[in-house]
Amino acid sequence: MGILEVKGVNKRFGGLQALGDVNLSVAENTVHAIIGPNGAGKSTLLNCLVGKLIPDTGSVMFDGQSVLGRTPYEINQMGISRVFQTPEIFGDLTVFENMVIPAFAKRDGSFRMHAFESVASEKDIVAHAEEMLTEVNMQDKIHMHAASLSRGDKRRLEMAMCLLQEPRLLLLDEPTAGMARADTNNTIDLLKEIKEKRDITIAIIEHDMHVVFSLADRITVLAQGTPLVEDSPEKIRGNPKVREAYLGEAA
Amino acid sequence: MDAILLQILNGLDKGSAYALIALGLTLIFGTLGVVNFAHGALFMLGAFCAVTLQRLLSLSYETIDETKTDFLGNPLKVKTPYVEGWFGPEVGGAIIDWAVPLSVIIAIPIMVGIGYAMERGLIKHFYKRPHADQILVTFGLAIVLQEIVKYFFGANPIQTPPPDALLGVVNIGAAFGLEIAYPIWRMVYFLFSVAIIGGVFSFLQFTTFGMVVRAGMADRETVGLLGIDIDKRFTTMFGLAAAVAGLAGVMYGPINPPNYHMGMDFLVLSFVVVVVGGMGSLPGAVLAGFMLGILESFASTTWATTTIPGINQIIIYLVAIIVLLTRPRGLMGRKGVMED
Amino acid sequence: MLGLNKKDMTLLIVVAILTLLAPFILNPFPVDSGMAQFNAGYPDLMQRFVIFGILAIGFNILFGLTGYLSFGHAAFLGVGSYAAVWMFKLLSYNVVPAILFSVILAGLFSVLIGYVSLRRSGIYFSILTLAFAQMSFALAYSVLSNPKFNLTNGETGLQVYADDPQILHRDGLPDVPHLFGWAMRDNFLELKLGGWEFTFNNGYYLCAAILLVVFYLSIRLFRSPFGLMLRAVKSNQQRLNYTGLNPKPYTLAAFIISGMYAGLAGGLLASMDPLAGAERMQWTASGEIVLMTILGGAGTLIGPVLGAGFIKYFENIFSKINDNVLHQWFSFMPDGMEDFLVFIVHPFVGKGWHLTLGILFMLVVTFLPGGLVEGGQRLGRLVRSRGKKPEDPKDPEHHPKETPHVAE
Amino acid sequence: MSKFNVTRRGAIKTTAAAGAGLALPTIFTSSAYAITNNPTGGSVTLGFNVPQTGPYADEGADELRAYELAVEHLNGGGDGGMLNTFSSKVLDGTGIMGKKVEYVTGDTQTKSDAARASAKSMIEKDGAIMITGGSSSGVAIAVQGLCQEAGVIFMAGLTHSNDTTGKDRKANGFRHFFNGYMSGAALAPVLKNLYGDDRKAYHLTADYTWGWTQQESIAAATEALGWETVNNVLTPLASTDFSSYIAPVLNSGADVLVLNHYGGNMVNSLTNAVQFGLREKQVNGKNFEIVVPLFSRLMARGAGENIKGIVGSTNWHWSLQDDGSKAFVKSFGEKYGFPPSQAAHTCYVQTLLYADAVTRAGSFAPCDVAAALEGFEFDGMGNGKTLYRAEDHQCFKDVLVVKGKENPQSEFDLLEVVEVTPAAQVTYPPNHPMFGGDEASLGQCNNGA
Repeated sequence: MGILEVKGVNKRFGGLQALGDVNLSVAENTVHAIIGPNGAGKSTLLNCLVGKLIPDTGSVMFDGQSVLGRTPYEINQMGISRVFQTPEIFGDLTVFENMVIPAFAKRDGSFRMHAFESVASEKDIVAHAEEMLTEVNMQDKIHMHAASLSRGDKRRLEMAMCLLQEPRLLLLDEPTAGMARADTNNTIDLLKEIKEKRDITIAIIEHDMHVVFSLADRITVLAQGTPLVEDSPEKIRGNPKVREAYLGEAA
Repeated sequence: MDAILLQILNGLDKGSAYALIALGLTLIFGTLGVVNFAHGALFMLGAFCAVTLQRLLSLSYETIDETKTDFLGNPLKVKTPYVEGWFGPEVGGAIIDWAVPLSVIIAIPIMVGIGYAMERGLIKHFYKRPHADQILVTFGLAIVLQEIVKYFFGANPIQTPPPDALLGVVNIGAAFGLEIAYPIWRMVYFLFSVAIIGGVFSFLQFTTFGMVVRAGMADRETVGLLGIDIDKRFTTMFGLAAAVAGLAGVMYGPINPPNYHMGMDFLVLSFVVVVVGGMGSLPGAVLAGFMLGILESFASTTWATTTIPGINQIIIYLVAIIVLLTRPRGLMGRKGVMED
Repeated sequence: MLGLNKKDMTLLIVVAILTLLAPFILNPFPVDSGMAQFNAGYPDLMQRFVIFGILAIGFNILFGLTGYLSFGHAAFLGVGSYAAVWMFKLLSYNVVPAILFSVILAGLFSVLIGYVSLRRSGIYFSILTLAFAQMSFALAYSVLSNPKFNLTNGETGLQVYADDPQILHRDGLPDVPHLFGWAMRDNFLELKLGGWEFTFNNGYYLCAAILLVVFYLSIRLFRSPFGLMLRAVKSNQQRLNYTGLNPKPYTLAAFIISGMYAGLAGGLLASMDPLAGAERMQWTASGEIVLMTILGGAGTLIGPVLGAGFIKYFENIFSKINDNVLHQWFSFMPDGMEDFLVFIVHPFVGKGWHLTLGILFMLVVTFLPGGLVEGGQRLGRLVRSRGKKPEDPKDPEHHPKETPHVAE
Repeated sequence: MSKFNVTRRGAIKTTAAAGAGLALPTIFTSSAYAITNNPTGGSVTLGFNVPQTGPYADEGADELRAYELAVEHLNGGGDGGMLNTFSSKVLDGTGIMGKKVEYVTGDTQTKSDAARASAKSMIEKDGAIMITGGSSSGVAIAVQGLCQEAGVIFMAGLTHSNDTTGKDRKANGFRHFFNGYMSGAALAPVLKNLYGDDRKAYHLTADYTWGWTQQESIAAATEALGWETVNNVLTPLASTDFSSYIAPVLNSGADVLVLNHYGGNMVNSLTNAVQFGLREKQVNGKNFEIVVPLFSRLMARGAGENIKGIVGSTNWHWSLQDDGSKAFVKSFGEKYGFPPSQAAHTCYVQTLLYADAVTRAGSFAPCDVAAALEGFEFDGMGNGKTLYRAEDHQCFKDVLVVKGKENPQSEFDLLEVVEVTPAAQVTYPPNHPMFGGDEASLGQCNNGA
């Protein structure tokens, strides 16, 4: 029984069958990659996991509880964090403030009216945020405006914000999209480091095979909204069906 | 029956002014992404094009009539318009009489020019700025424009009568045995509006220019990638939108005499119309304009006001609230427009 | 001190000094000098500065922090005023129940309007608030003032009549709004120093005290985790959602708080002058609040107060400059020159004050998107880049902060 | 730079200035709101509070012209205008009681809030001892209340609502202008003569206080003649188009339309009514007629041709041929180039009446001035013999019934006087139910301090 169990999920947009009978099981403490050509339904699947879309049929269970019908913030509070394809951070705020917000969310839940104590007086929160920033090597940028960071730093900041909440499942939506080779490698190293340091389950949607094969413990290949095959990286690499449907085109 | 038809006509007539202003607002918003609070002022400027032309045509030379006296007891100065002096009282009088329809001709280039100047001189610096800034700067512009008009024309309304030939009423129900007497000029206004709306839609539908603009409204970046200078065309759209608002104003004069704040009177309503129709949807703007016009007319009837006292005061806003809560993007709005 | 860091404490102290010494600061010119026209230190205008400052501070909590642009905030001001006058009519002229009731009633109204309007965002939210406010105005101006059920007294404005119950009124208490016998409109001190005159008004000091309290509260709120969340709403609602935070209650709370600030301002307005007119609910009045906030600098602490002061100064001082005054200003010049200058200046002052205001808005929005506060910062930077040692900022308007709203 | 802002604080200023600023500060503690109503310097300041922005700005501008003219005449400038025809002869062109008259102006914006703020600023800052002006009843009542509290005299400008000297009357407030009741009383007999006593009237009424009181007055006066009121429809103030209110009139069986509108509302509703051909219609075998109870020439200009033949009432018109009116029209016309409006007239007269009352009372104290105005009878101010009634501070004088002129000779020649209704016919008891009944009271006069 995996930490995330997707069973028989269907999603139609008008005449288009975006997801057709998707079954997926992500085992705890693994890195599970979902790959597939453009339009295979990867993003739709991801959106169904985080509450942005509701599947027409099927179930999505996280740690034994259904996520269907819950809002994104409720699902986050259950322990699922999401990193976006283009980094979604609070651009108007400083790096430090960006880090503090998830810390509050983790401690106080989805809403708390703490309007009179100052942020600075919340010592544990501040310490937590600074510690995390140090881990991702951004302590020198703590007072910069998030919007003025480089793209790589934005990605790292977003990752740090997610990790700070100590999620049980981290969803990564093409974390290296549009990155230069060197940056991609840095990200891979960062993710490896993250994985080594803590018990965390990562589900990653990715285009870049280099990333997938460097990180993944298991891979699911989606094609036209249906899982084609699920296996270990080694097996996937040699699978002729996958080669035909996906890798063949990419190669 | 007659009464209901009459109110529908009234609604269509009011609605055509709303629809024309809302159409221009939507064009500007859809193409440029700018919330233009000065759009009501453009409507007002259009009306004052007619006032100005009327004044110019009535420019007079004075002769002294010794037989009569003015209010101070001095000999009366009789004014004769130059046009009457030049073309004789018959032709000259007719020219003055037709001042409003004639203004349409001069209003088009003037309004396009004003629109062009506004876009190039001011609005273009605000494309990347928050909507609040756009609202504020165009609101400031609206105040400035209306104060300038007030400086030259005063605060009182100024009569711009229709030509004598188009005065009076016509019984449009006669063919069906109904008694529906309706002012001729209001019919003219309605038909004029329909023609303008039709013109704008076919312009967007059937010309290459229109196609590019429509594509740009749907996805600005993609069109930009095709190497089309979309900005230039959008500037022209601003001129077009200004002309539409201006023409709506020119022809509105004979219905209700223009004054300097008529733009502000229409502004809030037109925004409600645009939002009810759905930001960025041209058919939505037209539909909502006519719909709200008709609703307003029916809410004004004795029947409605005795059923719910004060309904005529709040109907438009009530409808706006209900529509927005039940149809989040208005009647025909597109997803993702203006939601941040 | 008081839970503020040093910078904020300095700001609060500066504001406190400025408000408490306002009767001096706003009357810099001797009464019989030509410049006395520009003196603003008389009770009514000073009260207005402070009350509209409170209003703008409250509006800024909503708009400056969350970015939700309400175009109907004047409705809460109006509701607050009506509530206060009704308290005067029913209970007594004591301002305490009046102000409390106006805050509570405005709070209730904002729960209702906020709950409905906040279901939409962007311009849809603005139009919803506008629609609610215009409805309130129409209802107050005519529908709710009919003789059978007269809640607002319509065009004339709600006021206290001799035959009103005033059940708590006792003999010996003033027949005007008062704080336990301390009449709001009285001056406790009138000081004449040489050619200068300074008036110290009871009502003004009550308003000033309340301003300092609510300003202090707003600093605390800006620096609090709650304030941070509100700024996060403005910055990126999507991220906030995916960070496990529900933006709705945060925005609703901000809406209610800012509605209550507006109600407080309305209550104070009625306490200084016990008449509530429907015009203060019109959409143009809401627009004015928006203008104040943006003109001063949305999202900054002091900006809205400056913006409010700026607009009220214009409305009350510029509108009173007539041709007669102009002629006297320029009377030292040769006749032709004098007439020419009067001719040039004439369209912009007196009845032309709207024109000047409109032009100023356009200039400020175009060149100083951060409002007057940004102007002050630029000035500060200019001074520094000239190599001079930056002075310790005494005036918050010239406060050289890097970014106006960084919580540190 | 010259001294233009001299106020009643003048004396203190001069003494203090002599002490060259080094003198010990003079400290007054006072519980007073207004400063003493006793100008001790060489001049006296009046506050002219008129709409300078908003839809009534033109009317406000005309009021301001009249005030400037009045100040000029009081200070001995110009040709003296009505000072020469006024029945009281105490004003001699040396200002008021020898003090030069100065003035400050403010913008009411036609909003009661703004008007009060501007009046307060004139009282508190400029030391104005009398406030006058305004172009709407809401503003007049709001400012009148303020002046009562502040202890200064308020001389109302254009305000036509019964309430100003009815249920909202104040001891410190005075109105020269006529009111809704008087319009009704003056119009009714003329309407009967012109249109007969068997008429069905349809009222369109601006949905706010002034509209209601006028509608009530006109309906009462016409019903007393035998007319029937078929319907009364309230129209929102913000209406710009009245077509949907006019259309039902056609099928209502009414043969007279009464437009209880003023300003922009009046111009638009009248224009719309004429547009819909109401005036060419025959109903119940009679010509359909339109009545506009309160006319204003400035606004009539906006209605253009549509005004022709329409009957209404007005406080005063420049074409009157009495000596007072002629003198006023002459000095106003020569100064500004066009004839004055009724708003200008009432404002000019109010200023003169105030100056006269102060002089006769020999005091600036509001209660003394009020006493001098109460029951004051005068003539030579354009409306014949006039009484400032003591009980409600309303002037009783002849009311003009006018009609839109068919063949105007000039752009100002829009109205012709049909009848001058004598004051006796429009007089009502001070406790008339439309004026607050027995409960209405002026209250105590307030001298300030």
